Amino acid sequence: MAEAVFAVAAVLMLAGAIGVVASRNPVHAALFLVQTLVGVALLFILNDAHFLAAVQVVVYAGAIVILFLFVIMLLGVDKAEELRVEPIFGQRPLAAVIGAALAAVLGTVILTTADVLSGIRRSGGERALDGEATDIERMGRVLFGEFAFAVEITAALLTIAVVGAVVLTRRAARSDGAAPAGPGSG
Amino acid sequence: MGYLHGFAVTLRQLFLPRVTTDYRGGFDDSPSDVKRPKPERLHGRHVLNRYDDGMEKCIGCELCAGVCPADCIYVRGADNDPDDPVAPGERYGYVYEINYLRCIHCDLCVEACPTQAITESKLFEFSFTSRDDAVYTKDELLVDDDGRPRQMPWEDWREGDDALTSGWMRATSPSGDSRYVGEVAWSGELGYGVRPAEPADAAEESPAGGDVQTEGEPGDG
Amino acid sequence: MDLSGLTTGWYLALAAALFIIGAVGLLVRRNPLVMFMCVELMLNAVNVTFVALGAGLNDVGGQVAVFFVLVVAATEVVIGLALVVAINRRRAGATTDDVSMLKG
Amino acid sequence: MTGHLVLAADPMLAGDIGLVEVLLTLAKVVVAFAFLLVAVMLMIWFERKLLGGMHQRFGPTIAGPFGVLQTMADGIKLFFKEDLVPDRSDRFVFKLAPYLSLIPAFLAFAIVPLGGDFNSRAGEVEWWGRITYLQVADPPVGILLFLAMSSVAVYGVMLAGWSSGSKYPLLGSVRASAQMVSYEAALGLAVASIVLVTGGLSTHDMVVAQAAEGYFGIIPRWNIIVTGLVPFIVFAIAGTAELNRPPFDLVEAEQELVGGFHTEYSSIRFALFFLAEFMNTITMSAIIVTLFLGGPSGPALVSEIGGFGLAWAWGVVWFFIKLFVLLFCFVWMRATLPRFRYDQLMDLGWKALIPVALGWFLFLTALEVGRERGWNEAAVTVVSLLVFAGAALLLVRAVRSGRRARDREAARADEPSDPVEERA
Amino acid sequence: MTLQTAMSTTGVAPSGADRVSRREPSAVLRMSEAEAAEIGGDPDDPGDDELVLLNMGPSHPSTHGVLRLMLELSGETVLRSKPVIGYLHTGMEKTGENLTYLQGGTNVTRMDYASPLFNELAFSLATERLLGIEVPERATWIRMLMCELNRVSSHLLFMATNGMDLGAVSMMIYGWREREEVLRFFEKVTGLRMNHNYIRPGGVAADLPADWRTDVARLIELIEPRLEEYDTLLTGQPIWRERLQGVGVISVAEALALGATGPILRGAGMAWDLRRDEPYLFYDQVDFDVIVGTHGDCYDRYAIRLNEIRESLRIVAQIIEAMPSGDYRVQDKKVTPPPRSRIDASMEALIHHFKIFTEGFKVPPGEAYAAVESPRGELGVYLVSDGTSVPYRVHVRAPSFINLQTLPHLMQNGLIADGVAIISSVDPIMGEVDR
Amino acid sequence: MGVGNQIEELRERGLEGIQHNFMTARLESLVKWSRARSCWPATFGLACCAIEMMATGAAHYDLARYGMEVFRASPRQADLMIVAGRVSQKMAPVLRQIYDQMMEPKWVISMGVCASSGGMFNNYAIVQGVDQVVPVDVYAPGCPPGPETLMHAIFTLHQEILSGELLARRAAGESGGAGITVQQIDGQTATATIRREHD
Amino acid sequence: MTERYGAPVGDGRPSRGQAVIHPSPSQWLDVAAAARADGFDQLVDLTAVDYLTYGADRSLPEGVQPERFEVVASLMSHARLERLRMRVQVSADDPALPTLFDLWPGSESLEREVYDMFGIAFEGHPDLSRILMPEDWPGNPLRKDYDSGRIPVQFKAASNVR
Repeated sequence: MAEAVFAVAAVLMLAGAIGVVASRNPVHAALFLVQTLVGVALLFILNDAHFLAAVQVVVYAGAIVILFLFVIMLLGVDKAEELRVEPIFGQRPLAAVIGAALAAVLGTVILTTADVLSGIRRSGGERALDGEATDIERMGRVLFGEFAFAVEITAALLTIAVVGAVVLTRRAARSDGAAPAGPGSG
Repeated sequence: MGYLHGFAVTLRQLFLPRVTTDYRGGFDDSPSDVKRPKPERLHGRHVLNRYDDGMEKCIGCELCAGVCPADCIYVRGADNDPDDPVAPGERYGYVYEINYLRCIHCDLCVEACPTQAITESKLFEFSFTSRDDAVYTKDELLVDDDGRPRQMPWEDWREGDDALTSGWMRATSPSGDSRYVGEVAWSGELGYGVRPAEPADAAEESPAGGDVQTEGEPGDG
Repeated sequence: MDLSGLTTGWYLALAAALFIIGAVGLLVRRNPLVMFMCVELMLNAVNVTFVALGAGLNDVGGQVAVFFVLVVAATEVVIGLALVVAINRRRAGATTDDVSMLKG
Repeated sequence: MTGHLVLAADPMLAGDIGLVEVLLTLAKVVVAFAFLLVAVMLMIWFERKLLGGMHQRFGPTIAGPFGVLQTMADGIKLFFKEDLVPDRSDRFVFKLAPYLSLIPAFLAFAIVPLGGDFNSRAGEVEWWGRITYLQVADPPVGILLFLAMSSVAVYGVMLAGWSSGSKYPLLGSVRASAQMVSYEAALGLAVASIVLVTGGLSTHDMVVAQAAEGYFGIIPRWNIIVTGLVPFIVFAIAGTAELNRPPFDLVEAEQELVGGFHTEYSSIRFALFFLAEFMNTITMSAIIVTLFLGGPSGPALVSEIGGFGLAWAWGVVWFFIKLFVLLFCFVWMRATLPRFRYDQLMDLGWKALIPVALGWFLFLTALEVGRERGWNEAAVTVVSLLVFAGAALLLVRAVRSGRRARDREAARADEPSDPVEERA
Repeated sequence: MTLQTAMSTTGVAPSGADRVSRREPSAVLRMSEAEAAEIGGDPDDPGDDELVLLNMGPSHPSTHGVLRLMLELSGETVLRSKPVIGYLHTGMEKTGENLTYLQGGTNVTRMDYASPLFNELAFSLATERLLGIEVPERATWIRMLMCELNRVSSHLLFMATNGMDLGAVSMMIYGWREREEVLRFFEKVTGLRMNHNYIRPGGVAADLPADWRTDVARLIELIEPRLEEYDTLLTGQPIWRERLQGVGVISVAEALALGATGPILRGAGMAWDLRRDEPYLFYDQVDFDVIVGTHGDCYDRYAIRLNEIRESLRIVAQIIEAMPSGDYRVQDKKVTPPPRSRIDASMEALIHHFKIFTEGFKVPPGEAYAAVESPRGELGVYLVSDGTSVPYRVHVRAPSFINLQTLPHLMQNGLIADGVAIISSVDPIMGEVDR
Repeated sequence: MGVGNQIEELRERGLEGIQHNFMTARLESLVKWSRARSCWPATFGLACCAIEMMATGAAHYDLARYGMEVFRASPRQADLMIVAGRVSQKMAPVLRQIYDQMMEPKWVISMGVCASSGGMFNNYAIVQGVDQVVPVDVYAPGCPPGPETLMHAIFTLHQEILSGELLARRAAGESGGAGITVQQIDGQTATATIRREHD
Repeated sequence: MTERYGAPVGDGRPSRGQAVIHPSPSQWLDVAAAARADGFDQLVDLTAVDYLTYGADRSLPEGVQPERFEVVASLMSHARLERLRMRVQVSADDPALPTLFDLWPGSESLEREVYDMFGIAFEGHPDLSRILMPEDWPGNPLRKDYDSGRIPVQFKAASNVR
């Protein structure tokens, strides 16, 4: 069963990813991105990361892509992009070459080390995944124990991001004071 | 918390009786299909009346057509056959048509008619699916041999709608002279006889022809 | 459940493919918003790797890392999109079409 | 490395999965889906009937007995109405959007416990020798699934407006989705309070926790009381806004300004939006019942008839009664309150609900921590309340000064006639 | 107030050829529809990207019928606006030149269909002024009774539509519900629910029915407690106040300069009511208060109308007491047809009857203007007669038409959402605006 | 067998386009029933009649009994256009446009004499009968028609929908036509005209 | 009255309860400004009459030359409870008047209506365009030589079109 789910998730993911890259319309790209994200969430579930799967949907699909769509609609850049025109000369062949090279490197690595994890020590104790606690409890303990400082820093980072976004999108003082309130301005 | 007071108001309505009249156009066999009771003076669909002896009241004088602000009445008079008169007097209404897609029910025609030939029934529940249906000819307007209005298939007649065909006329003298208010001022109608005058407020202290100068406390009817 | 056929390698291969598609997209596309999306694709590829390796190593650390990646991705998108909006405002080109769309 | 799937929290699925288990699960899905559809049908009818009652009129009476088939008539009519995909629309997305708003509504409903005996056996029922819950799924992330689904539901609204290809629906949909996204934050924070007192995300666990012995024997241990009413109020208001229901139905009612996102939709696609809207209402009510009102828990008045255990059915009855009360309140609210203006709506969300929900969550946390560490409970309460009040005061002042600054800015921009200033 | 302030506050720039240009800083968007179709997307126009032209209407999903508004927006803020009217133009002034004074009532009554009796009253008063006749006392009191009840029904209509526009679903139905009760009384008296043709030159068409006192007393009893309910439901509702207070503000000077009358002028703080200040009928014999606002915002206009219902009911209660008996039409052979019962008896009466109904009555040449305080403000009728029985010119000074001029000013710098509340609070009846 | 196909066919070609068997006959009557019982009006209030139209929707008359309180602002979702009030020459194109935006099946009630024929305003400004602009199914007389009259018109329409006569009649017309053209005396012709042989 | 505005403005004889003055077109704006300064703070009404087919005696005061059009403005002084009617003769050849917009902005729609219905232009009006009729409508409906336009009413007996 897991293989089947994996296959479905993989197809969803890759098809979505190709869609993101290939679709001419940014809104379609965003929708394909959502598809990819759902595929990734499925993979997370397959790996027992239920909490992450839910968070992936809430944060990625519910906030990040929505934000993308907001900006697309706000700026009205939802016109289809002319894909045939090449922005910089030689960029596409270069992209192909780089892509192929990357594929080759990664493929070689994976194929040559069929089981990448053999010989590496498996974790135990609090960070072990096969304990009694659910994945949420485990994550909670680790996050607020071992990584407490990192969490604090992320909080600061988020605050800075919000302030930055507000400052960036704020218009110069005009008579019309009220900018349309969106999640970005909150 | 002004936010919450309003909730009591809407909730209270839930326990009041419904004010809806469950009218269903007569297309429904439901017993609850009732019409709202209509006031006497309502301006509804017209009828052409007959005298007690069956003669038509219309004399084809075209006053109604002339006074109609919407020009919705078409009348042509013709001379009576002296042997078989349709109406008393010399002339009668040979053609009488009302276009209900023009009629605004202002009842000036009723006020203008010198013989009370045209009056309005209490029927306001009718509608047409073609323009031709809306033009009522004399046949359709004229009361039948019992003095009752003819009922067209697209009209929704109910008990009593035909009873008060001259309400507005009885309410207007039309001179507005209080001496004449409450006085029977028209001839008898086929099927109804002479209808009593409308019990008017001003006339109560001084019945027909009484002295209007006396100022009194009119009663509450 | 026995998942003998489904080794961590599969996940890694899948992640690699995703990463490559994202990278190529980043190079090929010129719409800044779509480029951002391609970055998201690459980040997601990394996330898959983290979770799969974490599961393989029986370590919750992989998931914790993904959590941080999510936060960083959100931050990056917020700032990035704010920049796009600000730039678009200055250029005042992209919205004029919509003004004309409003007629009628 | 073992991956068991989301449904696994149900005890029935913990062991071997055979034909009976699969059939039971399928049956649950079908029953829940049918229930939801019937409930939507009845809800639309009930709403129109009740609104009629509050206006001293009848409401639908002709279609079926007491007009109860009214919704069906609407549905059939819409199904057979001419369909239109506007020329300027994005055809694929235009067709996709209604489903994007319908499916999340149903998926979110899957985590609601509909019945079960929570007095003696923690909501479990035993059918054909299998012990299971009366809910389609009880994923360990439970309530997060609801939040995820409500964030996905935004796509339906947003894409519907965008794909219509004209400006009015687009503006309407952007507004609607901005509203939904903003209120989701308040929604999430209110849920956090529940998660704090329950100690888990599973909806089933939440109901079990609420079914415990109450205070003084009569007052139930429902979260509405345990969390001190505030999260309930926040959740109810944010939920109403999330549903775009009156008094937050800006997009629906200000057609003359900004057409609703479904302006261009007709026929069956519009029916799907209609369906989704009411499905969401029911799902939201069911979630509120689960989170705050004890779900299906309640006393079993007659526990069995003729040896057939009926204790679980009482759960269903209680659940329905609670659901009905909530739906009544939704309609009542619609009948009573005038509509908000857009900026008031945003202010309410960002400046009132989110801070209050956040503050209250911190307050509850303080109490929890204090209890764990054995601090003096009264002192903790007083101190936290003081901090809460102080923060609220600061917030109010910040909002005021912000508004003043904006007014000044606006006044500078156009000096001669600012009506508000003239009045002052 | 000086002229300069009147002009500057309405944002009207002094003369100059270029002031029709789009960039002129007034409240009104001076642009024809053809021009409007061409602007937008002008790359050479700095700041053009932020300005948006938006059309509202003319098929407006509310009672305000066919009002169309062109709005120039910056974001959600209305910079300038322009009401585009004429979608209900009926040619009533032209039609009025073809109908006799007797028929004229049927024409004018259809202008302001929310308060038809006021139209008839103004027309009748103007005709009577030309004729130089005095109307009997009872007729005058009947006119007052009917008009005050009509004011009640008209304001109830406002309450309903205002509620509807602001999303108070129940208020809408309640307003209609109470109005229906008043209409049923009208139907009993005049035979029609609307467009009565009841008040005519020389008096009224028919006497009140016998039991009118009980009916009216029952109406008062029914409506007064309902007004308290409205107070609870809306006036005390914070959301309602938030949406109306401080929205669409106008000052007395601005209102006067723009010609506004009625609740708009009173809402701004000027106690001006023709019933009190230029008494017609017997308004000097009844006791009532003129309701005045202070801020001139939508809330004031709402409150004024709500309280005017109370005042009207107070007047009606006094009319019940004061109603004398007597004639309900002037007894002037020239104007009034003979009594019906004399038609059969006297040939002279029959000829008289024919003459009145075919030709109508002749009105001395000259011109006259008569104004009444309709629920929307000063409703005036200007008649020019050339001595025939058909008016040479019928002009109606329609309060809605003129009050509509305040709309651009009221909406300036407001949000679009406020626009709905503002239009609703001006309460224009398009039949009267377009005539 | 093939009910799915039948439904598709129904949706594509309308009720008249298919051969009836027992199933489809039942289906057809069900569809007619639903169309009659759920006839959503488009908001198209113009003048006095609009006031009466709304009064009809209010408590004393309550159109909600027939499931008709759902006034749709978007013509796409409306089934019935009640032309309530006089249609001026300036308004006629707008009216036609909204009618065109409505989806089939759609019906029109011409409410009041002004909409039906211009009523007492037989002049330059008013379109003398809205059937010059859109095809009218039911005319309601009166100025304005009382709520009962409007209800009668609506119920008449429901009857027509139930009996199916209406669609057949419409189909018989050449282009679902709009009645007759009238040259107005001052030379102003009606704004938009679809010609149909008048029977 | 004549003295108050310093212009030969007719006899100032009250007509049915209201004072009337007859400025000439050239005096129109000055008299209006004087009235404005004199406390007439509101322009209540402004309309026109086409005297093309007027059958009776115009009864204009001495020195006022009757013309085809007459523009009538009605003023109100709220302080003195006084109304004043200004009637001005406008010739058919050059139907134009200066606008009162700068004195009473409320004249805006009224003047547009007169322009629309009578074709009398108001010079200096900020937006003189049709207000009630469609923008491309030919003719001015309220002129007496403009036919009111009617079609025959449909009857069965009469052989009309409808």
